[in-house]
This record gives sequence, structure tokens and C-alpha cells, in this order.
Amino acid sequence: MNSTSLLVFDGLLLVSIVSLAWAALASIDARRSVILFMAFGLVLALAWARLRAPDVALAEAAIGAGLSGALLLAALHDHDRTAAGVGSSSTQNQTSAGLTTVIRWSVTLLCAALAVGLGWALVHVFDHPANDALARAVAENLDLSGVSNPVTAVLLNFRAYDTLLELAVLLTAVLGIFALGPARAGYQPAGLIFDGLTRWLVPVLILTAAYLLWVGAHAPGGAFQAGATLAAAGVVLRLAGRHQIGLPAARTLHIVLAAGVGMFLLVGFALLATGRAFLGYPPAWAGSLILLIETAAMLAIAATLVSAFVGGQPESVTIDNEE
Amino acid sequence: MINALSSLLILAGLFFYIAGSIGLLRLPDLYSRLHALTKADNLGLGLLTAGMALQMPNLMTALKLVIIWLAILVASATSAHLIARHARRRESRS
Amino acid sequence: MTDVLIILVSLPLAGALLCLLLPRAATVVALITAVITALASGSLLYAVSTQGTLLYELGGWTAGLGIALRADGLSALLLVMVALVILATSFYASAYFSKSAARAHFWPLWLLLWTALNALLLSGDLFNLYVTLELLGLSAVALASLGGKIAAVQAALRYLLVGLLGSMLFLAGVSLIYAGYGSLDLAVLSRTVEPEPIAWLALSLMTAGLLLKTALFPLHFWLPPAHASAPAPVSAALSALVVKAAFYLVLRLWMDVFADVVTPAAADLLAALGATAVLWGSWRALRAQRLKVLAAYSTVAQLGYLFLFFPLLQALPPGPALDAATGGLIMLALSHGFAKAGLFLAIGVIQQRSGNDSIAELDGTAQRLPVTTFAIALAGVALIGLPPSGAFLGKWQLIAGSFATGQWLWIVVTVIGSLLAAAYTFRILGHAFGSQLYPSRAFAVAREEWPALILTATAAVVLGLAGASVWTLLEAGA
Amino acid sequence: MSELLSLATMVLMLSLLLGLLRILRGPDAGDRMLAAQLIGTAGVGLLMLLSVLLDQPALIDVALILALLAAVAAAAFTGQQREQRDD
Amino acid sequence: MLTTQLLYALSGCVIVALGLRSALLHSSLLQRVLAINVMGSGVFMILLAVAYRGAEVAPDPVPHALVLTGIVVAVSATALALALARRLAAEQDDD
Repeated sequence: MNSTSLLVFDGLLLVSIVSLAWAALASIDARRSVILFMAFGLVLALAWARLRAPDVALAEAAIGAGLSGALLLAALHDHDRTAAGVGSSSTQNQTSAGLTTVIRWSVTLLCAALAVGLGWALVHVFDHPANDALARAVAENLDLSGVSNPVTAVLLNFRAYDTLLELAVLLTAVLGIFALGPARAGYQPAGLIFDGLTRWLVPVLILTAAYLLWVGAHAPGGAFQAGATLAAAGVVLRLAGRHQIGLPAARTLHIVLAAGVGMFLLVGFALLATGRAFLGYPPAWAGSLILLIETAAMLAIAATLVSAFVGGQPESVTIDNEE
Repeated sequence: MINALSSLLILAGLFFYIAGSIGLLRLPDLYSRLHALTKADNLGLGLLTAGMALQMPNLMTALKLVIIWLAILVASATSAHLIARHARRRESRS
Repeated sequence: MTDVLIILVSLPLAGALLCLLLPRAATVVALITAVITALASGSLLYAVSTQGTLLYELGGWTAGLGIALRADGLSALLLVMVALVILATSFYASAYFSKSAARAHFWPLWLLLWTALNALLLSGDLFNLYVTLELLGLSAVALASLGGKIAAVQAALRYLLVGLLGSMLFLAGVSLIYAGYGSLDLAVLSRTVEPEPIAWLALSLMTAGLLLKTALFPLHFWLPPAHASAPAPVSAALSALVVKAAFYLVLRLWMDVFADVVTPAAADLLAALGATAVLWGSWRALRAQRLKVLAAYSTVAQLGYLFLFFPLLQALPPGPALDAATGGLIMLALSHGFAKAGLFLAIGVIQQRSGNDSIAELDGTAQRLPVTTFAIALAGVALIGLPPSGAFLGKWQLIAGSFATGQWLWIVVTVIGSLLAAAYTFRILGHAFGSQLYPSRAFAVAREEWPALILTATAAVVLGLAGASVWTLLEAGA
Repeated sequence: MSELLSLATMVLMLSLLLGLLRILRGPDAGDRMLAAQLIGTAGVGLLMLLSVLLDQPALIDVALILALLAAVAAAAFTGQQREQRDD
Repeated sequence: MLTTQLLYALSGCVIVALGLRSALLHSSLLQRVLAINVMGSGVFMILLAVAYRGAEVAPDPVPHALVLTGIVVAVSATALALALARRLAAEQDDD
């Protein structure tokens, strides 16, 4: 592809991204916003692919264009059922009522100034040759990391601590959701066509998740993309009105949700006990330990996302109280 | 030979993409637009995939392309069916 | 020895998992975790005082490629405050939630909050700080919504959205820093950051995000509803610790990493906002009808004082005077942390006994709940800044520094703010010692009353008496 | 061959933009969902082409996930159309 | 200077500003959640543009990893926000 046609491609892609963002945010109709937002995620995945970030493109395709959309659509449905929902402005109308044109314009100007400032600073940065010290350090240590995909090496070895805390964020979110009350009511059993889709789609999603987990060591992929894909299988089952959506019951669900953080901690403590640094894998073991952690993380991510879609603990899973 | 066949398939795929997209934009009502979209989904992507598959280095990648096509096919069939039903119900209500 | 840094993060995290997996034993597990983590925090403080700044490179990778944890005097002191406040509050919470169905949800989230606080105070990496901010924000929101009442959920939702916006601004700043300097490690950045547009813009974005989270006037609008409608132990942690964690980060960035980038005018702007916060927050606290609302507005005011130090730290030349002012700032932050946590716990006791926290209906509290009333009085001593409280030493340094740099305005603000604090404290006590007895006030159990007393006594007496050692520690850990 | 693929990229981009117009114009949710699907189909095609043009075999995987999740999104959208059980 | 890098980075700036404006001005809850997500995508675009090194050179993997972490954190926060909104709607319905 020659550089001119690539430039045209970039221009058109960016125009669609910016106009989708604009339209999604400008719309007053909540349903319209959500659909536009899903399309926005879809086109973003193309941009990430174009920027040679296939790992991110995979995650965006699975989460940005897929699961976030499913979550938002489910929230919209609640909105339809109850008069005051996510789309309504009832909680904030004291601010919107007092919002004068002056405020509106000054905020707009401020944001425009921010965009200009950011752009100007970045132009300034791009004038200099890129600072490659960190990228080079990653490349030099890649052999010791146990994987050959540099992004996986950063996520699960060099900056594994970020990933540990990120899994803690996921756990916090799902525990917060559980604390808010029972799950949504389920969906009605699906019709013939939808059922056919389910039968075909669910096994393919599960296989794809396993493939992404395995391939992540040496090519784009990994626990997050795999977890999101696996979660998509649960979401489809839920939408098809199945009771069994792959989420285990009660105590087991909690174990799976805790598995990602738990496996990280177990490995970390074990290495600490053998006199190494926390999460300082011995190079010979690094590959296997990373796969172990990633498998647990994938299950935890999938269970978390499905639980978030379900909107709470499935009925039988409520924690029993002594009282 | 394979290259020529592949090019032919891709060109044919592009034709249906164009036809489907223009149809989606220009046709007057939801049903005909739905019909146009199915062209782009089923035939456009199908032919494009077939053309690309001929050029793929290994069987695994070609297999992935087939799954991609099937997934789009199923997605399009399901949503087309349900969107049409939804629209029909809405019309009968109003 | 430096292993204690990662232990301080992973221990409460492991405790949270255990509480989740053993819901019946959650209270016991949480209390044991709290005691051990508090001991570890103490040993960190000791290690910093003997060995200076500690560094722990995670995964054995050099900082920069990997993520480093760092502990100096400032972070060690705040860690110990976090540990003591959470330890005392945990004992209180074990009684507060003993009959509540929310208990099974509370303990895992509570320990996740602690994980986030410790991770934030120890992190030496800019992007890692973003993740800890999100962990802190989400766990705080989940805890604040535990009340389940409509007001609590509504306040929690606004709290979440404000917090997310703050994190996003912070992340935008982090991205600019990575674009400009190619590193995320704070130590590397403190050497390489130059006073130039990209650093100013990045620091402004990060600061704006953090000011939202630390609720500096006029970005405080979300704080009173969130802090006033959460369960009492959660309010204590939110007011004493969570907003202070964001403040710590502002301080770290302005005085340490970006010290060469900050201009006096910017420091003056923060102080001006702080001064407004002192006056506005104190005034609203004085006008409050409910104890929790009073305490929440008092937090807005007390955070304002902390920002008054910024122009002093900017203007003072490196040397004893600067160290003294820094110590004063930390003393004030610690003192407020202990006092405000204790105050919220005391209010919780009153609220659980009488069913509400209306100030007008406090009469008789002094006879029925003497320990709690005494705790409120001690908290008042610290909030006003009377001797021998830690706040007295802090405000003394604030005034001394203002004298030294000729910034008289901050002295006036401090005096007016303290008078207003005295007014609202005596308003509470005046009602509490009122003679009319409300029949509903029964006696409380010790587990509920004593944590508040211990915390407020720490603020009002212990910190003041142990003041000198704080300054020594800061020098050791610098 | 590369010229043909470049041409194909442009054609699919055009198709995506037409879908964009429809999604902005509506008028109702069904239309928008159809348009989103066209954008998805064009996106999948574009990813396959980019995979060859930019020499990034992994983009085929991205196309695969996008196609599968498009099916999930269609299910989520239509799942809503059915009434929820009130239990 | 790479034109591609610049184009994507500048678009990222515009998206950040669009998201921030809506997050500050919008009154509807869903719109605010979407706005914050859009703003995050803009930041991610800046990060990935910074990582880009041209069509022939492998990009810097560190920002890729940061963006992946950011995406997962964003979806967690979104899920919690939607759950809170659902609970709020249910409570308001009861009144």
C-alpha cells in the first residue's frame, strides 16, 4: 500500500472515529448513544490495528465493541423497565437547570483550549527523535521474560504488579456490584433461530478463548482478550434465557472471582519464600508460571464480566448470614 | 491462475459491498435496507474471504477466515430476523 | 528487610480474598489481618527511621523497566496513620456491622481499600499510581454505597463519576509525561523533567484530577453528601484517609518529582483555593444541622489548611526552616486524620443509639455516653488546633512560615478558621451537655466507644507530645 | 495484487463511511443496528486486508474476534427485544 | 516526524476534549459514563500514537500494555457505575 492511499485511509478512519464520538455524546436518545458508542469501539479497533497494536485491537474488539455494548444495552433495558433509569437526568437536574449558556461556552472553550494545548505539546514531542530507552530495555530482557510477545512480557513480567492491582480493581467492581443487590431477572428462552446461534456460537467462543490464551505467549493475545471472549460465551447463554450460563454456584463462584488475584499472590509469596523478589520468576520457569497466572486470570476476568452482565449474584449464590 | 481467481473473487466481493452499502443508504424502507445489507454481509464478505483465503499461507489461517465468514453470516441472519420481527410488531401496534 | 514494602500491599489483599472465601469467619480474619498489617506498618516506620529511604524493585527488574516501591519518611508516617486508623475502625466496625447483612460485603472491600491506600503510598511509578487511584476510588465507592439508602447510592454514584473523571485527567497527564520523557518511574522523572510546556501541561492535568479527588474548593461539591451518607466506619476512612491519599500525591508531585517545574504563582493559586476552602468549609460546618454533615464540611476546611503550606514550601530556602514547615504540614495532616476518623466513629455511636445525628437532639449525650462525648471534645481540640494537639504544632509552623516569608494573608485565614472550628465544636458540646434527657440513648459497649477515644486522643495528645520524633523521621527518610 | 488490495481497502472504507451516514441518520434503532452491522462487516473485511497489506498476521485474529463479537452484539440487541421474565 | 503518528495523536486530543466537555456538561448519567469512556479512548489513542514507530519498525510495547490495563480498568468502572444506576433507579421506583 503506497503512502498516499494509507494517508487517505488514515484520514477517513479518523474522521469516522471523531464523528462517531461526537454523535454518541451529542445524542439525547440513550439508545442511539449506546449504538453509536458500540460503533465507535468497533472503528477504534481498526485504528489500533493500523497503529500496529494488535493486542489492544483484540481487547477493544472484545471489550470495547462487544461486552461494554452488552452491558450498556442491558442497562438500557433496566431504563425501559423503570421510569427513572440510567438515561434520565433526574439525579442531576439541579445542575442542568442552572446551566447557563455562559457556562456551556466557557467549558467548551476550556476543552478546546485543552485540545490545542495537548496537540501543541505533542507536536513539540514528535519533533525530537522518539525516546526508545524503555522499548530497548524490554527487547533486551525479552529472552529472560519467559514469553516472546513483548506486550505479554510487559503485562505479566516486567509490570506484572500493575496487572495484579488491575485484577484487584476487577474484583472490587464485582464485589461492589454484588453488594448492591440481587441479579437482574433472566431473559425468556430463545426462539429457534436464536437457539441455533447459541449452539454454534458458544463452543466457537470457548475454543477461541482457549486459542487466544495459548497464543498470547508468542503472538498477540493473552488473558484479557481470552477472558473477555469467554465472558461473551456466558453473555450469549444468558441472553438465550438459559439458567446454566457457566457461572458456578455460591462458594465456587467466589473462588473463581478470586482466582486471578489469588494465583498472582500465591506465586508471589512462593517466590518470596524462596528468596527471590516478589513476582521475580526464575527465567527457566517464567513461561509456565505466566501461563498458570494467565489461566487463573482468564477465568476470573470471564466470571467477573459475566457477573457484571447478570448484575449481581445469581439467586442461589447469596451469602448466607447467620441471622 | 490462483492469483487471477483470487482477484476475481475479491472484485466480485467489492461489488456486493458497494451495492449493499448504497442500498442501505438509499433504499426507502427498513425491509429493503435489510435486504441490501444481507448482500453486503453474505456475498460481499463471503467472496472477499474466499479470495483472501486462496492467498493465505497455511490452512489454519484459511480456517479462521471460514469461521469469520460463518460468524458474520449467523450474526446477520439472527439480527435480520429479529429486527424484522421487531419492526413488524411495532407496525402492527401503531 | 525491604520485603516489608510488598508485604504491606499483598497482606491486606490476601486478607480480602480470605474474607471473601470464608464469609462466616470474615470478621476474625479481617481483624487478624489488620493487626498483622499494622505491625508491619510499624516495622516499616522503624526501618525507615534507621535506614532512610527504602526501595523495593518488583520482579527484580530495575526501576523503569519494572515497577519500584519506595518508602521515605513521609510515606512511612502516612502508612502508620492509615494502619492505626483502619485498625481502630476495624474493631469499631466489628460491632457496627455485627447485626447487619452488609457485613459479608464490608470486610473484603474494606481490606481492598487498605490495599489501595498502601499501594498508593508506596508506589514509585506514575502509571501504577493511576491503577492504585482507580482501586482506591472503586473500593471507596463500593463501601460508601453499603448503606443502601437512596441518598447513599446517589452520593456514591456521583462520587464514582467525579473520581473517574479525576483518574482520566490524571491518566492524560501520565500519557504526556511518557510521551515527553519516555519513563514512568518517579525517581527517574525527578531527574529528567524540565520546566517546559509539556511538563506544565502534564502536571496541570494530573493536579486537576487529584484536586477533584481531594475535594479542594470549589471541587468539593461531591464530598459532603458522600461522606455524610456512608456507614460510620466508611465515613471515617473516607474523610481521614482517602482524600488524604490524593493530597499526598499532589504533595509528592509538586514538592518532589516536579519540584523544578512548579512556579510560585501556581502554589499561590492552590493556597488561595485552600484559604477559601478553610473559610467556606468552616462556615458551612457551623451552619450544619446534622453531625455527619458538620464533620464532612470540616474535612473540606481542614484540607484547605494543607494547601496553605504550598507557597511556604515554595518560598522557603532548603534548610531547617523548610524542614520545619514540611513537618508542620505532615503533623497537621496526621492530626486531622486521627481526629476526623475518631469524630466519625463517635458520631456513629450516637447515631446508632438514637437513630439520628441531629445536632439539636444531642441533649443528654454527655451523661449517657461520656466516653463518646469526651472523644468528640478531644477531636474538637485537634480540629481547632489547641495545645497539646498535633494540629497546634502544625498550625504553629504554618504561622511561623508565613511570618518568615511575609505572607500575612495565610495567618489571618488560619486564625479565622480556628475560631470557626472552636465555634462549631462548642456548638456540639453545648448541646451534648444539655440537661434534657432523650430516652432513647442507651449505654454503648466498649468496643464501639473506645476506638474513637483512642484515635482522638492520639490526635489531641500523643501526636503533640511525640512531635519531635516526626521531624527526626522526616530527616532520616529524606 | 497489492494494488487490488489497496483498492479493496478504499472500497471497504467507503462502505464503512456509508454505514456511518446511515447510523447517524437513523431514523430508528433497527436502522442503526443494521448500519452498525454494515460497519462491522466492513471492519472485518478491512482487518483481513490490512493483515496482508501491513504484514500483520495477528490482525486475522482481530477480525475473528470482531466477527464473533458482532454476533454477540446482535444477540444482545435482539435479546432485549424479547420481554424479560418477571420473576 | 511521522505524519501517521501526528494525525492519530491529534485526533486523540480532540476526542479527549470532546469526552471531557460532555462529562462536564451532560446531565444524564449514561451520557456521563459514555463521555468518560470516550475520553479514555482519546488518551489511549495518544498513548498508542506515541508508541508508533512507522510501518516497518516494531512499536514500543510498553504503552500497549498500559492501554490494555486501562481498558480493563475502564470496563470495571463502567460496570460498577451501571450497577449503581440500576440500584438507584430501583430505589426511586419504590418511592
